[in-house]
Amino acid sequence: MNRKVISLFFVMALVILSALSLTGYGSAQTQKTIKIGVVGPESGGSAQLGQGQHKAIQMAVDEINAVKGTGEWKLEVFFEDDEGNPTKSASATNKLLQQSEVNIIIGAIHSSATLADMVITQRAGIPQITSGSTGSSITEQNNKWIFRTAVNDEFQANALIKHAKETLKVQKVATFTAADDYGQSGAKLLAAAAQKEGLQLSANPTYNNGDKDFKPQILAIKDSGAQAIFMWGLYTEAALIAKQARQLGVDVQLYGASGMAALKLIELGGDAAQGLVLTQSFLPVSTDPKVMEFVNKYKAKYQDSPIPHAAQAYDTVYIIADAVKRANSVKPEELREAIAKTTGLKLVTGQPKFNPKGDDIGKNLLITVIKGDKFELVKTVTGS
Amino acid sequence: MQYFLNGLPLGAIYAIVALSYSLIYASSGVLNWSQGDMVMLGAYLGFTVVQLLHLGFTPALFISMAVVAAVGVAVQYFILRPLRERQSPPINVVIATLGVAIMARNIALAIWGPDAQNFPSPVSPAPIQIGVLSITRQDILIVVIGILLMLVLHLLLHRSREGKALRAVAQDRYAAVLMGIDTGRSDAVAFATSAALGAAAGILVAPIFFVTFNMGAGLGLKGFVAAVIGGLGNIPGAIAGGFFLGVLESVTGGQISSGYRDAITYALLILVLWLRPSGLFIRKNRQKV
Amino acid sequence: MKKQTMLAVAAALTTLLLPLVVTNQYYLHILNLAGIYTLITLGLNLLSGYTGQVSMGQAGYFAAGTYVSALLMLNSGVSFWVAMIAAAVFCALCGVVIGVPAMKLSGPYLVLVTVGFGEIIRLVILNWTPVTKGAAGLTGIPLPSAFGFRVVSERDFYYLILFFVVLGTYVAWRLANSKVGRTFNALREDELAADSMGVPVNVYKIAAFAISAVYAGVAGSIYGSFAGVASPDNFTFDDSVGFLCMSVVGGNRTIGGALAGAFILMFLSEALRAFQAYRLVIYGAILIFTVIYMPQGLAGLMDVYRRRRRPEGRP
Amino acid sequence: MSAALPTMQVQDISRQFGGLQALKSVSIDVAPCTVHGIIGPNGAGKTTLFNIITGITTPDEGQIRFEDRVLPSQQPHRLVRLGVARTFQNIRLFKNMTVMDNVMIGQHVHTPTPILSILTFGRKAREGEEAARREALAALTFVGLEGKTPELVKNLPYGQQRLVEFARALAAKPRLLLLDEPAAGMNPTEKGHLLRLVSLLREQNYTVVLIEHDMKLVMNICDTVTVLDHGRKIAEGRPEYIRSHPDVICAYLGKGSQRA
Repeated sequence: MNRKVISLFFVMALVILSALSLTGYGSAQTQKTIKIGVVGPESGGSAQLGQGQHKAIQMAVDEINAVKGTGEWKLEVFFEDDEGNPTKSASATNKLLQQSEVNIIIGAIHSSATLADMVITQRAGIPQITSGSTGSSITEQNNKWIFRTAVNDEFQANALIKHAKETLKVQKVATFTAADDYGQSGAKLLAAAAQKEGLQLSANPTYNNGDKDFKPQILAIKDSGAQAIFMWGLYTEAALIAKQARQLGVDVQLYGASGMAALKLIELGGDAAQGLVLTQSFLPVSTDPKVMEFVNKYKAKYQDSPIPHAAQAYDTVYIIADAVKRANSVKPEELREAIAKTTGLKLVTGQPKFNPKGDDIGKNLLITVIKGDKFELVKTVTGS
Repeated sequence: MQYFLNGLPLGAIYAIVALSYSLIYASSGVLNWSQGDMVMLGAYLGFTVVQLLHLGFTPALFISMAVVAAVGVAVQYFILRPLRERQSPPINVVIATLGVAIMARNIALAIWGPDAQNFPSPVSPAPIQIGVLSITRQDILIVVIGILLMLVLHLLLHRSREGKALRAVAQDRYAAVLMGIDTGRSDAVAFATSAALGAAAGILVAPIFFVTFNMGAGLGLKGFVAAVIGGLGNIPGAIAGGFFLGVLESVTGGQISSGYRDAITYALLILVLWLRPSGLFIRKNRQKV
Repeated sequence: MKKQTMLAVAAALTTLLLPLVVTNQYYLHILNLAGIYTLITLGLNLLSGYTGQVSMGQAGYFAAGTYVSALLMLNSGVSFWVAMIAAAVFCALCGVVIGVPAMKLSGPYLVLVTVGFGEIIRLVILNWTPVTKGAAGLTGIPLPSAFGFRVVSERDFYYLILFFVVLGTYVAWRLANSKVGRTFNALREDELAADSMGVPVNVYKIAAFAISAVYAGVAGSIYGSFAGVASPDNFTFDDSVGFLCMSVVGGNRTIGGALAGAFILMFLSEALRAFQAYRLVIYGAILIFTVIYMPQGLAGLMDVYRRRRRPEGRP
Repeated sequence: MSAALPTMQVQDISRQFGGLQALKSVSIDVAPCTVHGIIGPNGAGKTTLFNIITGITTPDEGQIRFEDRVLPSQQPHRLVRLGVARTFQNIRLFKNMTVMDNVMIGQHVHTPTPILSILTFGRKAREGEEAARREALAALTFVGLEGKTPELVKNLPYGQQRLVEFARALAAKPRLLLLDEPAAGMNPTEKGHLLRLVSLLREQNYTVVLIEHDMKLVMNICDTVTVLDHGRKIAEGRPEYIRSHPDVICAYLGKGSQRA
């Protein structure tokens, strides 16, 4: 009955395999090192954000270690995939804290995953920085261990609405947002800003991430007579919406936010994306030397143009490096203090400065428009 | 009316995927949950052929249909045949096809990366205006080629020897074996045809929906829903079910509420199944005592 | 029989004392999660293993359990235990509602109804923002307190979850080895024959749905407090598929299979983290391998092994 | 016919499937504690009648009375409570369950389902199970399969599976037993065994209605025989009378064989 033997052998192998790798590989504390744990969706629906963050962080760590940017501290980084699922994210964070004994966590991208991780890092008393989650509830948990380098949604919503009111003189607008934490918080902020500016919100349909057909909603917006459509989601869906709107002969002004700001949006959207106005904290084509240097290095290393999440993750590593140099220790409390007092750093996405709740208000905000195959700067709104 | 028109191309795609579900279910009683991922593989292969080998749309269509058909046969031979020999319960077969779906998705992620890929459309994207209604050439292409594929399948099933063997097995597998039909071969043909159909759907949909590694998940589920509406195992039913779902989603999404679109679709379906327990387009099959 | 009881006592002791020895939070966290999933697979085994009614919507009940109990605790300050009971009752009702179409449907048609249920619940949670806060999800879900002391750390949760897993396994084991279990099996084997032998088929079918819903609902309310947060992302179709995989791989026609499936697949997906990019490819391959070469699942393997050693088997 | 009230009355049953007139106003009275055979060439409507009696098919006209109560249609599970149990033409047993469990299902209606007592190892549950086990074992002993209790039904030979189904019906303690071609696929010794079993049943005051093709068996077992042809009752009476009845012969052997 060799088949039974194979199966029994297989089960044993399974058990040994699981036990073996659970023991983990905590490296001994030889030379002064700071261990950074990174949690993000490297598979599943938003894999391009997770992998973009992974590449940028790896690049930043290699650069800093090469040039001994943090004095005698060496950076060590561990990556865990959370598939964009909050339960798996909490397990990944736990593994990083217990097995790899990391001193700080970067992650996650989905606000729901970040919230789940914050419960773990707060209980363990370890600082956590998210460079991807923009959900407002994250910095309202009066949790002193959380910092956020993602650009603030509220500024973007207000800037976009103001731009529509002042330059386009529109009265009726519509929001078309993703049905996830990012999209829903954007929809709320846009609606509030529109009301404040006295614009009428004629329609506010939503879509599920991964949806492919948006024509029904676009038609509903067209029937509502909106003169501008504010999108809030990722570039794949945004490009599809732009194309399908053009196909339905709906050519009202399209607005977007930093979540979709990537050259891929232009590549996929084609000429339907021309003239799309969006806010972002990082402009791949900006004349700022720091940005150009980052983009060229990223392209050289990965043959791909960086997405905003990559730029923000890259800066996050530099913030940590600066903080550990100033604190000259990895004790959680001291590291947290050092991060909170970050000032005077000139990075790719602005001059980071954290308010007591943990939000980075040092971000500068660029209003850009798509012209040809790149973003053009329309206006810079400095962080208030 | 515009919503109806707009539901057609999506309906055609759902119909093709539903067709594959019903074809495999009818001929080998298997619920192939990896059908959606065959569509994804077809799209990616078409993309690779066009991007790397710089060939046109039609060669891409045929090459990717052939390769994905081979994948379908491999899945049938290495995974579903042993399951049949062991007479494993149907639930094991479902889990096996889900395993195939998980593997296909993550292999595609590893090979082609997480970013969405653009797929040049063989026809100009400019919309055609018919009075107030507008529809793009690509949509028309999808519906036309979709119906063409269904006709080809119909001919294959009713005219060719393989097709007749397939239908015989679908009617009564045991009797077919007695008549000397090699069910192994007919299963392979069923999987190859449905995989190829999936690939064609993938290439058709790629220009307007882009190609991502997890596009298979959504299509796989919607294809299953369409196949069940039409009455699982019933080929014309699957086509009708696909268009029905496409139009239903377009109308509910636009008119009622985009957030609850799928919820409404499912609620309606549960009601339909309560009234007609074996799908919209089949008489209630009587149980012999 | 003496060796048997000695073995059982030893096993009981190790599970009880384990958290005192193992202080690593990560291991405890994984064990706790596996415990919560065990509750779901226990209910799922009774439903799809015993009565043969396959459900791909367990995440719907899991979500309902989490949200009903979390919202009750957050908004009306109800205690954990009262909230759990309310969640269990609500899920039982959902189970009955989904059980009703099951009276006339079977196989893929029934699967579609369960999938529909799971999606409807998730979309309601996602879009009913005023109550469920939509995608932002619920935060700060209160911790349970038992007999005067608050359940806070992973170790405390270990004992709370252990209590429910033992209770759940006991109830499932008693039901399975009684007239109820026998009748469930008869339903799976030949519904018409059972009907002709006087079994009120529809009552038992709906009861099976309600029982599996209560199990998932209780698991949901524990999960809410355990994770502290809840959002629609936790309760997707993929999660329902995951629970079904655990139930089948573990061996869905046995109670032991529920435990085996939940723990093995939980450890597997964590252990495979070492393979980073190819993690899910291997996971898929292992799923396929187990269903082909171990049709009765891991626990089933034990039965086959035991039955071969003592051919006459127990009556 | 004894003067006592008939246990079961088939009253004026008719049923049509599309064009086919399966049954045309058929009426049969089954006397208590007798073995009543229903025979007829293939397609005479025997199985349809059987399905109507057992509530699986609804008649177009007429009704079935059992112990002076009208049997419900479309609810087979209520019949057993009223005292009517059946076996199936093609065996419908619970293949992956043991012989004992199969027969204990027959006891379903006669034992309580005390959920609470089940969960707490309660007395009620234990006693219910023991009673069910006892009854099942008695039924199995009656058919001679008491040694096979732990076997899985799918591992048993065809003849024995027939007997398990027989035992399961007995375990339901019916007052009327409906046997749908019980001897189909049995070899002569098994048929002899079946003959003895049915006659034993008659002595224990069971009323049995059976459909059967094996003329020799029917003639030996049955007290009265009804003959159906093309959905109509063409003859009814003691076996000897039926054997020589011209219409019956003609129905079976075709028109031209009028034997004196």
